[in-house]
Amino acid sequence: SYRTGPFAAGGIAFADGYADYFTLLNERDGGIGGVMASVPECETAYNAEKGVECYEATKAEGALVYQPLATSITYQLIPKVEVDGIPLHTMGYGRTSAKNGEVFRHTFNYPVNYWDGASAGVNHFLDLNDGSLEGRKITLLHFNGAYGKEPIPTLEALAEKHGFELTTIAIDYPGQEQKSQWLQIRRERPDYILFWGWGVMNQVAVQEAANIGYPMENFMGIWWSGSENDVLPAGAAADGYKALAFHEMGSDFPVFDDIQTYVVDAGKAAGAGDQIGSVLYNRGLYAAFLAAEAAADAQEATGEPEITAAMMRDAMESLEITAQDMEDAGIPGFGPVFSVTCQNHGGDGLASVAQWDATAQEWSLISDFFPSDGEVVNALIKADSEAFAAENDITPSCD
Amino acid sequence: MLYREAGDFKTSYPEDSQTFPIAFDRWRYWAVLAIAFLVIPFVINDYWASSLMVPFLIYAIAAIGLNILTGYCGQVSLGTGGFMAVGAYACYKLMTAFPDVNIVFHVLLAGGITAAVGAAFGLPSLRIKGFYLAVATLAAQFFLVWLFNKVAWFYNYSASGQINAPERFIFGTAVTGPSAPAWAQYLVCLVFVTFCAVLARNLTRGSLGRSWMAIRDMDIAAEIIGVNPLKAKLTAFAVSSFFIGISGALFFAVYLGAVEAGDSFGITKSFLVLFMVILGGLGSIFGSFAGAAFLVILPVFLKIIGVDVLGWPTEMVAHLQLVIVGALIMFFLIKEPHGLAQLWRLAKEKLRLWPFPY
Amino acid sequence: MSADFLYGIEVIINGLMAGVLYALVALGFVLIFKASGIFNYAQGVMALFAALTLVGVMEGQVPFSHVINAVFGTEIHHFGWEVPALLAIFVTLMVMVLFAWLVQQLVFRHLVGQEPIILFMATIGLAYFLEGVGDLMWGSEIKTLALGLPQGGSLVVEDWTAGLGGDDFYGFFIDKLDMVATLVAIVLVAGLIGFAQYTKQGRAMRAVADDHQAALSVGISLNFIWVLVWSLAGLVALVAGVMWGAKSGVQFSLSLIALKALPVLMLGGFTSIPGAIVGGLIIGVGEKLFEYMIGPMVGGATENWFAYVLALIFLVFRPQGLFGEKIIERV
Amino acid sequence: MLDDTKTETLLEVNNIEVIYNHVILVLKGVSLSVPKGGITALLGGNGAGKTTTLKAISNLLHSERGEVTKGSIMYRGDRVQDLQPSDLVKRGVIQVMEGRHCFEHLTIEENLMTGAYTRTDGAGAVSADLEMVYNYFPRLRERRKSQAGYTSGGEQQMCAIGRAIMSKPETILLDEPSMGLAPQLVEEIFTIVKNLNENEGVSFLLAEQNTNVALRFAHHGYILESGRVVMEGPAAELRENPDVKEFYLGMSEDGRKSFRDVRSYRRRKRWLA
Amino acid sequence: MLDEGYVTADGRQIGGVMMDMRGITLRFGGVEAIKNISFDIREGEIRAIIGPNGAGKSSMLNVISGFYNPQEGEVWFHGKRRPPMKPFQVARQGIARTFQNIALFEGMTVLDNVMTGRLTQMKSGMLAQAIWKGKAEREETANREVVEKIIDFLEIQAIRKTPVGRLPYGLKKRVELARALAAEPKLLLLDEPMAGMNVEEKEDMSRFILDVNDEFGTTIALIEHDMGVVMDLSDRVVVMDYGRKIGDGTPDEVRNNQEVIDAYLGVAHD
Ligand SMILES: Nc1ncnc2c1ncn2[C@@H]1O[C@H](COP(=O)(O)OP(=O)(O)OP(=O)(O)O)[C@@H](O)[C@H]1O
Ligand SMILES: Nc1ncnc2c1ncn2[C@@H]1O[C@H](COP(=O)(O)OP(=O)(O)OP(=O)(O)O)[C@@H](O)[C@H]1O
Ligand SMILES: [Mg+2]
Ligand SMILES: [Mg+2]
Repeated sequence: SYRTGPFAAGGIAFADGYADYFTLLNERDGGIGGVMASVPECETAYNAEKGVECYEATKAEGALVYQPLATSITYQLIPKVEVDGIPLHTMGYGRTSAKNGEVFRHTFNYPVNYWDGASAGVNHFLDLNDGSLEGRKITLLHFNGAYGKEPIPTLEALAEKHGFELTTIAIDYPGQEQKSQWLQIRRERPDYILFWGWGVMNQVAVQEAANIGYPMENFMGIWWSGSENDVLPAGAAADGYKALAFHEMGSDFPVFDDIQTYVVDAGKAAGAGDQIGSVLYNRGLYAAFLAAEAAADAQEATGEPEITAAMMRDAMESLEITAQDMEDAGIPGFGPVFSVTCQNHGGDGLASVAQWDATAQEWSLISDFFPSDGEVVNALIKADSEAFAAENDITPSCD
Repeated sequence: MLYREAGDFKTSYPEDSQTFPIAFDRWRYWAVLAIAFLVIPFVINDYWASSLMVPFLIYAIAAIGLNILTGYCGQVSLGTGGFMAVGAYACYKLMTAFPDVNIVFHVLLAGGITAAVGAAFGLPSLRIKGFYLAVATLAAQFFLVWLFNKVAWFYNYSASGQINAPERFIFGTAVTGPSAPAWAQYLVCLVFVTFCAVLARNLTRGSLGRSWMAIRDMDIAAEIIGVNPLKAKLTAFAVSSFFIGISGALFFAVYLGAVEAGDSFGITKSFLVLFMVILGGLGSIFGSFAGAAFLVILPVFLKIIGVDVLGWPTEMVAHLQLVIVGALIMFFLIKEPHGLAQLWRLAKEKLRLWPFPY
Repeated sequence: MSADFLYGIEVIINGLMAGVLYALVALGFVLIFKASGIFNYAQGVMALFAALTLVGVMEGQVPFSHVINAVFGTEIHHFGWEVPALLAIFVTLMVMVLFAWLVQQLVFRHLVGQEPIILFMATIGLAYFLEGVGDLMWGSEIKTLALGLPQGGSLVVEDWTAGLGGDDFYGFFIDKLDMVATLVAIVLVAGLIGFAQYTKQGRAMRAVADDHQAALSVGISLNFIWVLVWSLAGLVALVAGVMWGAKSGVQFSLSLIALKALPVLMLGGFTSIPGAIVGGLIIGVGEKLFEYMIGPMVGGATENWFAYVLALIFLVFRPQGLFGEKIIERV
Repeated sequence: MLDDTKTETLLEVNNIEVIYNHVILVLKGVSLSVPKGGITALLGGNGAGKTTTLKAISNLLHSERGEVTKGSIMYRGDRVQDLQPSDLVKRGVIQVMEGRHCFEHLTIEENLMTGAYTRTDGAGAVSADLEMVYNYFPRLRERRKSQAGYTSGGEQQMCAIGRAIMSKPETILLDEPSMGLAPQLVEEIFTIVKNLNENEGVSFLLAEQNTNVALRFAHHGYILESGRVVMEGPAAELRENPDVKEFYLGMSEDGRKSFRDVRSYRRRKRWLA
Repeated sequence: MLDEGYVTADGRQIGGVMMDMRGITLRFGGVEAIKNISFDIREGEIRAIIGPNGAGKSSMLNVISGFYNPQEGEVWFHGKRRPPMKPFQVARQGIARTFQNIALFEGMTVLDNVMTGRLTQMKSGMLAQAIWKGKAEREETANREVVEKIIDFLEIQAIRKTPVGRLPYGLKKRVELARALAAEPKLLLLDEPMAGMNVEEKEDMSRFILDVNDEFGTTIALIEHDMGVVMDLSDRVVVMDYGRKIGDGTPDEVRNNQEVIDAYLGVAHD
């Protein structure tokens, strides 16, 4: 996790959610299948070297799954986990083409990835326009780095398919000054803006959009650009801003009562306890839930309470999240229903759209979970993962 | 009693200008080398290699490089990160373009390419001095990182802009890629470090080194007594960048295996290496090692104390770590502005005089 | 007038405004450099720290509550009161003065007469330290600065100028916050110039910058002068922190604005207060225009490096910056 | 000429030891005293420790990593070793440092004004003194608006002395004022020193290589060698001492000897024997 | 006209003109530091430049060593007009100097400082130096021998390995002289070599200067304020005042020149 450094604000909530869920399982249920879960946390400050250091330091302790929460660390770990045989879960980030489990045996990125996100965003705009974006202008405003550049090929493919005009505008790290980008947007008046930002870039972008009077409902961020942190500094002006999501918002779920009772009141909360119910907290919790489910599956499948990384991997590869699973965990309808296979480490790419309500100060989903354009996305994934396989002498296979 | 110059007479000038004029020093360094080459490879494991030894050795190369520029030639540079990136990307392009050539040559060539780039960015140093130059080198830092981010050719058009080190072998053992054994990675870095240190030592004791130091101490006077400032500064930039390029190449290929320019070679890297040089001691090769060791080990050590021993929340430890590292840096600078190397020298000087106080 | 031309003008105007914001940060550097030859890298972090403190005081946060809670297992966060903005600003200023005093007593007093690079490194150490302390003290989540500064494009200006171009032109966009910043900057700069040139302390400050030893020998107390300039730099940091914090919320990234200020400094000259302003304006306009005209051709996001390269080009012709004191080269 | 025994002692240095960098012992027990209203000369070859002594007195050693490890320094009977340099200036002791040390980027006039930094007696008195300094050094008036960094060595020396005068001191520690000055100017500066001493009652402690001039103007002298005082006495006596004559004044039995004659000539210092 | 040289009072033969300054004018902004000055320096002579502070003496040396380019006038060296060149190129023509405010390389030892004086003589390339063994080492040794001779000559053996920052003033001056000599110059420029020295040390310095002139036949131009030294050592003296030349000739001529007495000496020196 990273609770320090430029992206601390996002890192804290996620880490709290992740840790609290496991604490809850330990406190309430006595662990997973009777085995206490331990969640060692390393502070990486979003820094690749520290990530690697952490990985090396902890892998010998029998780690079951890694959740690095930074795209760059993911890239370093992908080859390492193949050798060490430990699964890596990059939920909604990381290397998109890792969805192809034939090439990336140990890397999982269910339930959604960036290319799904790009496609989902376009789908949403399609919905708003009765299925046609012919002649519309869509601008991708993105972080000038690996993360921000991920959606470009997908969007280019989609632009061709749907006949909209795509422009991309890059913002360099850290993105405190975006005047020129927004003046450009003001001049060109795109119909829609898709936004791939992280950290301070988000807050400034939302603020600047408000400043130039851009209609907020046409401005949509990826899920990493859609937390309370991103919209609060802009105040009322942020009302109506949208962001993609792949899980529910708010604390209106039974699990939160349990967290209050077993974790917060017991004084075992990971952080200050002030993040509960925030978007990123929920995301951390959701990630923890998925990991816990896989672990439980592994125990079930092998009949052994003490599972190994290899068992964990196999369980992740056959993971199936049903409505019942979520119900049992106290989070009914929290995320999409999906399943993982060896060919598909990325789930079904179901995403949803959330919108910010500045008066109520809360995010809420305004759509169901809907699929991405699998045709476009999967073709791209295939191409990219095969290129990787060729470069690294991997024979794609499923056994 | 062992540590005396007296009785250690030199009868020729070459002997007098050798690296370690005092016999005891000489023996000690041979011992260190012997341990480094003959003992450590057999005991090292993944954790030690990848979180301590390999980064230490790689940073030591970068620190030697920067020390040549800043410590010997007096030109402060904040572009180290950018130059490491040049080394890394050059190495990547070479590795993928000529997969059959041994990686050692790729790394050396990457150093050479970086040297050329460094010399080009060194040109303004003829006019610009001191902190103005330091800030100007940031232009290199930001421009290079931007370039590697923008021009897809550098990362072979991969979707994410990351570069990944393919697996390469030396004498049949993998040294890059995920399955490279720890000892091999360590040994490769060690060989390069030794090579660089010897090179740096030779260059700094000869006429080139003296013209660098002359420029550092007083550039006008140096020019008037016959030092060509253009040549001195550009060679310093080139040599320094050569080392930094090698370290960037190793950093990418051997240590991390995958990098993204903005993330791994940002300005924090420049500062980190500069810290190593200053804490270690400007104008001292030993200091480069000391500084690198100090700054690689310290955070790991603090983390172990804070998280594993005291059991504090990681975030608090991380913040405390910042506080402690910051405070220690200030403390050291106050205690001994000339770095760990100077502390070492003073200790030796005392030892030489021992048992007399002065 | 054609819309394209007018948009160009708009870019220039906005560049000027952005430049003022850069200059605000650069000013802090100039003050300290002028008085002590210290290149204070911590200026950005000081801005962050000042803004954090301001928010913390206003909201009645308990300092170090995270640490206290973690170590003693307590659950305290707020004092339960809110402090009015003006009082909070005053308290923050006092904190910055205290900070200045501590920095002087504990660090720079012991480094008198050291080489500039050593001092520079010490300020980076200070930056780390202060960053850690700021986070421990107030927590690292994003905070909103509610000083009630106006924000958003000025409709008045927009309506007024909309008629200038054809249908394609929507009128000039000028951010109200930028206008406030410009005003504040003008006042600040005028005050500081007056101080440095025409007061005894200002003269002493410049003397100290030239030769520490000689300054000591004529009875100037380095301690006092340095505490003074660090306090002034703290004030400037607070202003910068407020202006930038209003845009983006108060958070770690505020400390990175130092990087935007460096090329400004280099261009204007490290020792010149007016230079900081002029440098800021040139950089602001230059980078915005470049991004506007050339940016799209090379893929954009040029602002980070362009400012540096622009400054570098200027420096090749004037090695001491536009207004910097001439580097005296004699033998 | 002043009578040593009657006047009050202003400054008293007692057996001090100074160490640089924790290892280099430079002063090995130096004692001297400066009487009120006197001109005391501190003579000695290069590296004898004159500068170090002066810096020890004005507390400027600290920033050079030097420290006084033994002995005491008293001014008007108070121990002043632990004061800040600026406190010492406030008490009326100011040093003109060796090698001029003007503030390069300030103009000559600004340089002079910094001298008045510690004064509290109003702008009028300060500008009167400024006028006085300009009268002593007309050359400075001509160049008052130039940056000190661009003035010649001699001008800088005048500036440094003028700056010290501006603080209205009681005691001036003057380190090698004649270095690099034209002969005429050396005379002038010493005459000014003498005037200040006689008219304003300023006491001087003067480190000098130019023994000839120094002994002509001083009342009392100390000769320092390798960190020890090897000889002291009234200036007139020192001038007559044969060793001093030979080694510091460059005189042989038969008047001044030529620098061309030094070739094959070896000397021996009697007091070291 | 003394075209083919002259014989000095103590019987040394002085050669033809080596350095000829013709109508030199040097301005800094508004300040005219040197105003249309011409003079020459002859092979083998000791030439002094004197004058009040700020007269432009150091500036004149700076013109000779190429650090300042005069706005007007020509510099002739060995009978050829010298085009404007960089200081290091001038140094390579065999002109070495010392500085008024010592300009030693503080971070280096005495030995290294003196060795820098030989940089103009050292030719081995970067690669050779990186490898060290062989060419570079031989060259280093050869040059070291020259330098050690100079160190012996100036009697600074004892401080060979001391960093110069720690040395007292007088020794620094001597090291600076050593550095200049190491270049084996044809023309040696000394800017106040004896400032800040006592008589004993001045005597030593005088001896060195005379020996250098004698043994190596080096031509010397020196600036000095000690009239005793100037009058005793130099063959001919140029006197400057406010950038103008007010006198030029043998010490005796100069010392009796009324203008020189008024402007500089104050009283007639014996
Ligand atoms: N900063 C320093 N560090 C180490 N040694 C020093 C330092 N400053 C002076 N010294 C040593 O102290 C001794 C005395 O020096 P000092 O400058 O006091 O002599 P001085 O009598 O003033 O000589 P001079 O006439 O040349 O000015 C010298 O040997 C010198 O090398
Ligand atoms: N780089 C420069 N810029 C401006 N003015 C200068 C510069 N160098 C010298 N001067 C001026 O030129 C004049 C001559 O200076 P110079 O240093 O040559 O004098 P000098 O004869 O060597 O005097 P001194 O005996 O005091 O050393 C002085 O008035 C000085 O201020
Ligand atoms: Mg002295
Ligand atoms: Mg001069």
